[in-house]
Amino acid sequence: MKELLDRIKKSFKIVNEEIKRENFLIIEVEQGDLKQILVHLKYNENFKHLALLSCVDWIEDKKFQLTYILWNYKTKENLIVKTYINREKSDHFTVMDIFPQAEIYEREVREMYGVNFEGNSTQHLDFALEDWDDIPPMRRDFDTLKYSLENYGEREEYDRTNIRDIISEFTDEWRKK
Amino acid sequence: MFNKILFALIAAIVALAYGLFLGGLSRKIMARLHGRKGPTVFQNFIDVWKLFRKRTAISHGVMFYLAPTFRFLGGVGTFLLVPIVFDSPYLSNFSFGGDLIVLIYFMVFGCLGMALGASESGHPHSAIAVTRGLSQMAGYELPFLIAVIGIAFANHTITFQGIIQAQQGGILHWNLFQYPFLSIAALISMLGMYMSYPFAVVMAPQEIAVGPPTEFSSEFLSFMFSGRSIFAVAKYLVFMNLLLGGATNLLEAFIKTFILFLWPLFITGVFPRFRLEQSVRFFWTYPVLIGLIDFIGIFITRS
Amino acid sequence: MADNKHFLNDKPEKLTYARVWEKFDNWARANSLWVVAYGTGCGSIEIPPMVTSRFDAERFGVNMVGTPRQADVLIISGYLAVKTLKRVIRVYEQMQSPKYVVALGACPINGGMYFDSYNTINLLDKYLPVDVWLTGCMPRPEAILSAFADLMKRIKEGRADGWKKYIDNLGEYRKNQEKIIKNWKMPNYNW
Amino acid sequence: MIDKKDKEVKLFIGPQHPGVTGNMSFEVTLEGDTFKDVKTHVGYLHRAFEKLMERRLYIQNFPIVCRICVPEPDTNENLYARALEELYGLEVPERAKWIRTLVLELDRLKMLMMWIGGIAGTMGLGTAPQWSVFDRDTVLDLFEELTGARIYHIYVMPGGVRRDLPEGFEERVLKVIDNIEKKLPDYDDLVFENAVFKKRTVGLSKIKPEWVEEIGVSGPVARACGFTYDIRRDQPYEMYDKLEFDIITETGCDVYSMAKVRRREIENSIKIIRQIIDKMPKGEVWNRPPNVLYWKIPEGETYVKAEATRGEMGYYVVSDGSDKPRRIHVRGASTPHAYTLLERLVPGMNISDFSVTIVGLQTCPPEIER
Repeated sequence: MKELLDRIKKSFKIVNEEIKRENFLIIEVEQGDLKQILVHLKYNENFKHLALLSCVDWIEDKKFQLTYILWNYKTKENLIVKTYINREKSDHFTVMDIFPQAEIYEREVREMYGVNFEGNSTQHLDFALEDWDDIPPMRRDFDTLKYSLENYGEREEYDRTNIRDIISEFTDEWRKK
Repeated sequence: MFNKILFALIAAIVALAYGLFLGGLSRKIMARLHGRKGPTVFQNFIDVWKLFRKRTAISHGVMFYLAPTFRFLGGVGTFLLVPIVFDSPYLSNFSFGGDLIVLIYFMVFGCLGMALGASESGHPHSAIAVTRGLSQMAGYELPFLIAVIGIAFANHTITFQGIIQAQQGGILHWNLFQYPFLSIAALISMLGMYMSYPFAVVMAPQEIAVGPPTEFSSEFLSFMFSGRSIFAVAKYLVFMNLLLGGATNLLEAFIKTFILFLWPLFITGVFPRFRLEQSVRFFWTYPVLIGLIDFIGIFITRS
Repeated sequence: MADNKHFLNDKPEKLTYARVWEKFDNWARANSLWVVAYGTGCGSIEIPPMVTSRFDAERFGVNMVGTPRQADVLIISGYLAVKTLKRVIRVYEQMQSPKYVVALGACPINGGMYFDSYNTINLLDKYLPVDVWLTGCMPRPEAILSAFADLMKRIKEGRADGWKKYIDNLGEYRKNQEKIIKNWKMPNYNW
Repeated sequence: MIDKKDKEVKLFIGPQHPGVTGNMSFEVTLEGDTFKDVKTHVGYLHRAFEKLMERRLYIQNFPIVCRICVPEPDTNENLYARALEELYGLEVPERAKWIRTLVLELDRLKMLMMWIGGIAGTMGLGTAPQWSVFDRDTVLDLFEELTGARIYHIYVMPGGVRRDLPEGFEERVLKVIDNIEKKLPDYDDLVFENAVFKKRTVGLSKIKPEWVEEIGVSGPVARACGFTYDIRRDQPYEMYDKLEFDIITETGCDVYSMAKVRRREIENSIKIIRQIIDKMPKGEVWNRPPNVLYWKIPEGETYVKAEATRGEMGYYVVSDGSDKPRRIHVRGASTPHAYTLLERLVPGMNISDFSVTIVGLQTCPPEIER
């Protein structure tokens, strides 16, 4: 893992890195360098398999974290390449031309977070939702309980206190014992 | 003549009950093959009655209504042409000179009506299933025709009476043993007629929802069921008269039709479904070639 | 008539005739329930064991059919996503009366563990009339069979009339359905 | 609706269709009865799991993760537990690891038994599902005895498993798998060696071997193309590095090879289960975490994966130091199969072969959309 990190460091600027296991490396790069690094990793280091493209919403510091999880069939190594993009005007580029199956993951991220992937022509199609007219649901500032109660309602004569409260008072007497 | 009509109608009603019973019995037998208890043998009666009493709120035009009627009439008409018991005054139905030719036309009557109505319903699955059904019919009609024409030519008659007449006197006079290759061809095409696996390409639930009657509900479906049941019994009778030497009394007719009913069941439980072109190709090769052996033999000997 | 109160709206002279007829029809309906093969949720994982050789549902006349036109029973197996609810309503309206709805699991009753999900409905009976509720996640195949037995009992007693309710309060149901299903594009099935 | 200009029919296969695996739909363009293209539509089972998991405690998510793939829940529980252990640095006792491996293999076994019924049922061979679902039920009975539930057994816990094996459980496991192994020749005769089955599936929906790396195909579908990629060997996760098992590959690249791979996977997992029961040591089964209701997990992120029956199942867990997960993203094993691979396979396919193909690819909607 170490020599792979050194090899990448030779040619690219790594913001910070972390070696989780002996075959699992996490590197963070700038958004600008991401595409070159992915191309380099696929064709030179043959990380051919994009297992997952994920997105994390860091609402406190107004950022989206995009995570590309790669896998190397030959050397059996996992590699996570992550980058941070702006949350307000979340513009990103597609990697469909490098990894064809990224089309679906990008469609999902677009639907769930509203990240715009330049160059992905099919990202506007529905993935899981249909006729969604609210803010993208996976953003942290979308309150799903409120939405559910407004639209789908709940039974009358049925007060649903917060599950956390029920459990906490249950555990209080549990810890008394 | 009045008695004849009366008995024919009674026979048709008995045939309906008998066909429904056989259907339930086949469900039971298949369930036992699956290792289940299975429904009662009278399940089909309950289904037909329930469907008959359901509401109908669908209409796709006139042909849509005609389809179950055609199916039913095709079944009843085919049944009325075939003699049940050989030269009994009542139970030989309306078999007349040249009824064999009429029968060959009548047996496709129901399928064609079904095709018309199913296409009228406008469901894409129905349309695909109709094309499948007609191609499948073209598939199994060829060996069946070879068998029928060969037997008719061999016996120098085109009436059921004559064919049964020629088979009287001992089990070895049956066409099944006289012309075994023709009989094999006929029996293989019978598998296609009864849509037993692997030839069940028309009603393929996993491919095209339930085939032609996708849009047909309540009464339409119950009419189709009963028409199909009568048609099944009629076809058993046809094969009985063609191959098993007819029947001289009612009990014999029941026994022979029951034996013929068991034949597709032996196949249907253990095969997946062919693709359409595979099934048609099968019908146009093996049974046709097998049948032609006897066919040519008959021509050489008899002419 | 002593038991006249059972048949409130029937005239006495038509009583016995209508009663026998109705009873016979209900008996036939109860003994041949055709289920439309539509697994709408998790619960459909227990349908294959139910219809296959261990818990053999066909011995009660319960049978799976591939098209809603010929079906009597619609099994709502678990939660309903909104996208599925639209299809379920279409399937239900294509079924021919009399038709019955069996709801499996706790999710159709009050949302179950998805009470706060933005994509699953909480109360099924706002959108469809339900004849038999069945709790548990998963309901075991025996439980589903018991639900069918309950449904048969109700049908024989003539109490499984959810479809009548749906036809009578169609406007109200429509209102609820259109509230959550945006751009409602559906054919009007003739009743 | 039929377009007069060119005789094409737009047809929705599913969601209500007997031949579709689960609750998904395919928007196909038919010409006659051959496909021109297909668009996959999922979302009928979308329960917003990843959103709900961000609102719940770590321990409250166990009932959720096991519902992500309905036919095969234990892989999800195992992955989630392993992710939490890695982030928190929790040690798992060795016997617990063995028990987890046993549970995973039993899970794979029952899924494969159900798959036999699926592939045979799509071709109308109604007898095989009836038998194989029964055999699957015998495995479910073992699960019921072990965990108390048939389908969703929340048995794997962070730091081990919930409880030890019951008395004499191993013998019953051996009895069940012996019974299944005894019946395998029947399945061979009925399904895998059946002449019509071969005629239908040999050469059907050929996958180009270079697509495997390009698209990210994994699991039996990849191994049916002669591609030796098995996470149990490439990244051994529970006790798989101490077990003897072979990577099953076929070279046909078609549905029949997929069927053969899964057929041999059954023997493989039976072999593995036997070894596990031989080698399993005694000992502690649960290294309990602190009070799970106030259980905070330090900041960090990880990606764990396992070999599910359909391929590579992966969990990407991000923690921000609070007692609720920041983000959990599930990599559905059959996502590339249902979208990219299917769109490449379908053109020119007959409508009869479509359901056979999607069952052969084993698309599982709930894990695609969560």
